Amino acid sequence: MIDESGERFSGAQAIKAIACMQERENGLGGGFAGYGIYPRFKDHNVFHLLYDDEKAKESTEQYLEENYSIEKDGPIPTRKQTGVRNPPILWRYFLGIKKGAHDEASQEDFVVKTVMKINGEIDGAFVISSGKNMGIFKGVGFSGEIGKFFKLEDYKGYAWTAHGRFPTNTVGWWGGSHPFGLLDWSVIHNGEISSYGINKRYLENFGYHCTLFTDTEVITYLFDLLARKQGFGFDVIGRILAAPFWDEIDRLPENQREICKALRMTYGSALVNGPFATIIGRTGAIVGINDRIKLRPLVAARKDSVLYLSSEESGIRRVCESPDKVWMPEAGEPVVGQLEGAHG
Amino acid sequence: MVKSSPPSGFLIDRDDERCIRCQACVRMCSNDVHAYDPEEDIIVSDSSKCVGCHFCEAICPTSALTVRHNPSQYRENFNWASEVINDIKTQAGSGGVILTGMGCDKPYPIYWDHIVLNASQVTNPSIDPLREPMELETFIGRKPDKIEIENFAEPKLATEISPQLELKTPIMFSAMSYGSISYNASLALARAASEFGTFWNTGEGGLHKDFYRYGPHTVVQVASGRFGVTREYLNVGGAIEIKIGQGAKPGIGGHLPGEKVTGPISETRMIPEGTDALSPAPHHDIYSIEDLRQLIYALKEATRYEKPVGVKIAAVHNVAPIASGIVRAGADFVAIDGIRGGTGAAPKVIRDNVGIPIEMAIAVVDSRLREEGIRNQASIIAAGGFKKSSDVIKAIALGADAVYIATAALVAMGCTICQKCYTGKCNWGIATQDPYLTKRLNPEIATRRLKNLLKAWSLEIKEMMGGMGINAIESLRGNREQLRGVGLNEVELKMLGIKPAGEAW
Amino acid sequence: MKKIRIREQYCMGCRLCEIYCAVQHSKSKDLVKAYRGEYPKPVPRILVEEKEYLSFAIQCRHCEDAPCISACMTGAMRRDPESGAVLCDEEKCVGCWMCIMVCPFGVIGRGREKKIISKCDLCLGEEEPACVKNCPNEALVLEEE
Amino acid sequence: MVKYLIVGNSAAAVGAVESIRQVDKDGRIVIVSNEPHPLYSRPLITYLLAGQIDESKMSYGDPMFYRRYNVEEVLGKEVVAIHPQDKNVVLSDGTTLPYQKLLLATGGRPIFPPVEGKDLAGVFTFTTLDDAKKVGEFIERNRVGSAVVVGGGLIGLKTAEALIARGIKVIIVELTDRVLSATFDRRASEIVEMALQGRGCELMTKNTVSRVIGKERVEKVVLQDGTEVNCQLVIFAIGVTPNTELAKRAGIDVRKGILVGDHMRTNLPDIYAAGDVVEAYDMVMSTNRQIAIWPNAYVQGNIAGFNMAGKAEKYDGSFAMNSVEICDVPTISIGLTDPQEKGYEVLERYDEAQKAYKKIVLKDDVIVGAIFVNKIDRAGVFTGLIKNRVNVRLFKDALLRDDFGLVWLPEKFRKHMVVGEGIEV
Repeated sequence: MIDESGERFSGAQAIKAIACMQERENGLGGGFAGYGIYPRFKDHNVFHLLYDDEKAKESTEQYLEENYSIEKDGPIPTRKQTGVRNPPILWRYFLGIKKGAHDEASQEDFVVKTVMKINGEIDGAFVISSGKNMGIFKGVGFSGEIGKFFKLEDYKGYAWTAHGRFPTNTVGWWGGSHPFGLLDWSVIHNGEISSYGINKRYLENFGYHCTLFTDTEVITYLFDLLARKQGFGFDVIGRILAAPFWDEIDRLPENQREICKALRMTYGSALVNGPFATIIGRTGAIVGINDRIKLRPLVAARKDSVLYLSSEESGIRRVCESPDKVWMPEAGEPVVGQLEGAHG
Repeated sequence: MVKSSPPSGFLIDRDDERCIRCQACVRMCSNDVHAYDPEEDIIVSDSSKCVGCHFCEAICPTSALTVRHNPSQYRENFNWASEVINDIKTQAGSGGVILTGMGCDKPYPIYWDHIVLNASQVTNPSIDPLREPMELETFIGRKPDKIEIENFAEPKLATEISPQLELKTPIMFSAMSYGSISYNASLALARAASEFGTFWNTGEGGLHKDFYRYGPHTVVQVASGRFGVTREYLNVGGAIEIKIGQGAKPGIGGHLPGEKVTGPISETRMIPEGTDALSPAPHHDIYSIEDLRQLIYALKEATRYEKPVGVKIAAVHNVAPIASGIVRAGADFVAIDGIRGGTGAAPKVIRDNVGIPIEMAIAVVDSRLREEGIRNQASIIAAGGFKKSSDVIKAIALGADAVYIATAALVAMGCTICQKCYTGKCNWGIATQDPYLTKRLNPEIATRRLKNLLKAWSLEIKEMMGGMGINAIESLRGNREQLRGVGLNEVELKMLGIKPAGEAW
Repeated sequence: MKKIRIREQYCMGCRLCEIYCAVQHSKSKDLVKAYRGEYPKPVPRILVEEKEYLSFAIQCRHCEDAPCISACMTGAMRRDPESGAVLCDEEKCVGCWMCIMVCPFGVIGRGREKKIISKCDLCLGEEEPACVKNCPNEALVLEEE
Repeated sequence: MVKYLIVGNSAAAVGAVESIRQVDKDGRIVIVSNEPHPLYSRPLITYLLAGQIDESKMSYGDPMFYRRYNVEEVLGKEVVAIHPQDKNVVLSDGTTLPYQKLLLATGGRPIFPPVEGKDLAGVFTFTTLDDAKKVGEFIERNRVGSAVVVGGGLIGLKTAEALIARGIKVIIVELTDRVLSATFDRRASEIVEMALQGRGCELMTKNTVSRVIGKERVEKVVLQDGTEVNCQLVIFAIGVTPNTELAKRAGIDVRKGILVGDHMRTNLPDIYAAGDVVEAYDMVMSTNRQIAIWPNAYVQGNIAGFNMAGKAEKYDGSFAMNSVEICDVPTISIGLTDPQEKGYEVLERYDEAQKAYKKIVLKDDVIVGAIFVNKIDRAGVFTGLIKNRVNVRLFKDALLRDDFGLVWLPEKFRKHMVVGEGIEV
């Protein structure tokens, strides 16, 4: 949910909404992303890290110190929950970019490279979020308990996404829970992507290495590639990830047809094929999108300046008894909520 | 000594109880195997002339004929197999190269049969292609690195898209020249491709004027012999393919014997009637990659950059770097023909011993182009022994954009792969120019059957895709996660870039 | 009416049309029995003409202006009002062969058993004429004219 | 009101009825016949005599033929006068029948030479059903053992064959030196003669009957050369002459037969003529003449009928041809078979063992006539070539082949015939 007016609200809302759909999860993963939660450090990249052991922490910190100025760090606050067992070391860092410490043209690319490096090369360390003024909180357990575990009621954000998991492809582990994050991207995803193999190989062309074997990771990188690097708006990204069918394209007006055809031809390998309902968050916006034949549920609702996206209407009604409008987004049609004055 | 020539490979059994002496077999066999003896009122069959094409069997109204393998063999010997002995005998008699037709028939591993496909279970729904759209549309040609869209009042495509071939199914008909196959066979391929929405390929024999109307669905080939290559020819086609090599005979050129160069063929090829049509082994204007680049751009210039220009090569050891060079030389597609690719005539020793399997070639070329970040710059068309829809879908999952089929198309038209194409006596009316035989191939029937084949394979591909939960072919292309190897060693798996069966994502 | 169209360019001269025609008009209607058991041997009502590689099967054209009907002195040769086919009433035919004399296609023959003529009846009652049905190369097709 | 009045009831009448009804479904059609029998097939009388068929099979087509076409038959009455100005005819019973269109299809009648003794019982001509019945009854009643047939033409031979079939010894007396001399050449005649002789028939050529002798019934005949031949039956079959008297009286132009134009119209308005009674165009001879054969009569009647009903159709002309099987020897003769003048080319082939004879007569590379004996299959192809005046120069060598057929014809003509590709021929 996002309040487009920029009004920040407590993470408790998100916990309440997701917890009511507990039927959809199996206790092997839950998580949240909050935007606007670190207003004091809004220019720092906040790294949320999971460590299996101290050794991993040491190696990671060594690397971070070399490349960043660590403004502040410390454990992520948690409280004990019976359903949340054996948590790893959870640490967060507020990082500033060291001048001259990188040779990448863009700071963001450098951050991506860092995340790739830590996740790919340092055993037992995993970056779960790395954006600015946002954070991802996730773990193994039911989503409601995870929310409480991370004391999310203490955070306030203008947008929250939440996920309860029923993992199939990868075993339930803390890093594998949703949301998946990179920079300020967060992705929660209900689906199974049959095009994973080619999406992954396609992303490799652009330097993204999928290490997690999760669709979520792939979708995150695709968004990063298409939105951040290639500059497409959410509508175009929708037409790439959930491309319209050829016979629909044939019925479009000439200029639209040309564009859609070119997109499909060029970005065919980025077509995300298979059932999914995904909510992507980034600074100032969340986007909900379904696969091209809407094989997974996605409901949207609005109340005043708040946009809600959920697998089930019940989740929305739980936190907003009488929305102004409730609707089922079409297959492949992105539903965008963004802060007033912000641009997708 | 007693002249020792190899025995026929076949025996003809005639069920005399069922033979009604209608003599259809007598009239139809171009090898004069069957003869009617009016005195005895019997039909005698001389098996020694039989090539095993089974035409008589097909035509016999009472199913009185069975053509079977001649059980008379030499003493069993794994090393000195009958084929080896017979070849030696033949060469001891002729002193020449042994010619043959069709593709390599030696038992090299067929990797397709060691690769299995994935299907959805529980976690994602499979898609029923009869109820849901299932898209096989494929585009052959150079794709841009990225798309730019101008967003003024109306969004407008700002990126120029290179010419593309649009295919309704990722299956095309591979090069077979008019000359190596009959007019009717060519016509059927042209019609079926046009009506179905895919492409056929002229091979190196030029394009008969009658077929110009199928030009938009024709890949016109430019081979070392340059037969029938004119500005008009280049412009009438939908795409141009420079033929460097052929899977059945990498490293050597084509040879159409003079007897097959009849009037219309001489006209199409622009060579005198009755003369042998010999294509040199190399293009004599291509001795290096930069020469190839010149030819590619010469052809693009000649066709005002309106048509994709591709290059066909045989799959050989260095196929990946060669393909990369070709893409960098400006080709819009690379066609790769594996060792099992067919031919109308090739020296047997070359057909059976030169080249590499197409499976490996696709895998290494696709990977190489991706590694170099140029995979989008050209499409990959794989050729050489595609026998079933599962081969096609596996090729696409390995990384091909489309496949070329030729032998399978001929089989759809009646061919039984007797491998005697080079004799010009094809009883099925395909690989012949003999007017007694060519009329046996009714192009209407052949067109129908070719379209049926395309339809059937496309349906099967859709079924398999649906099973995987994929409804657009581009989500399968290069999606090697959908493949698993069975019975392959680690090196082979690595080469193919696939995981062994049992390994999850 | 539905007529048989001859496509000489696809006739390969196998003569299976003759075989199947004869069998269709035999007693047993079984290929092997008709040829190996019946006497006299069944006679086809279709004829394959051949000259070098040109061949075609021809049978009664069921002409609109049929000279055989004009020439038939007994009225045996008549046009079937339903199908439009030119048929011979075998009860009426006395074997004067006037129709053979006037048919420019030469597709009326003399029967072997009785003195009556033998000609294509379009296998009326069957789904398709036997020659059309069994032509392996569709050199004969039944088409509405 | 009679719209269409047809005088005569055989091939021409049938042809006319069929075409009139194609154009005019309802206009009243009346046929007047001097014979008492409803429509029957006249050539079948020899088959009836031979016992090959019975009387129930004599009808033309099925007995419902005229009923289906809604045609009225006035039987056993003769038309005795035509009044062209009043557009009516007078019948032998005095009634008058008005017409709008009149077709004269009066046919021919047998020539009965004025021979002494011709009125004795047992002397017949043989052209009608009544003749056949009378002869049949006479044979039965008098247990006829031998008969003389005068005339070795078609009717003579068919009659002789019928008598032979009834176990009667037959002597054929023919004025010329061979049978079928009008339509056959010598070799063809010989083959037929051998067949007749093989059945015990005796042939006396260059001869004719000059007297018939008997008390009440025939006992013998005396021939021109004085030979006497015992017999109980004499049948005169020396030819037919057109029944033109009625037409002549009405002022219609007549030469040997009634003269008609392309549309089978006579010189008088609304009066048409067709069949054996007319002289029409002979394509081979390039002249108008009488060709008294069934197919011609039918086609002429058909053309006349179309024109009577208001649909203009032209008669292209015809030529002589005949198919006749004598004693199991089938024969077909077409057009000019035995030219005596110069300028003709003859191709022939005779297979002694099978007694199969094929002869083609050409003029300027166009076929003008043909004979087929014993092997008559596909003779019609030649009829077609004659009719269409196809130049055969390029495939002349093939004409005599057993397998000669359409495949040998020039490509365009062949395709027109076989594939139906349209060229006007």
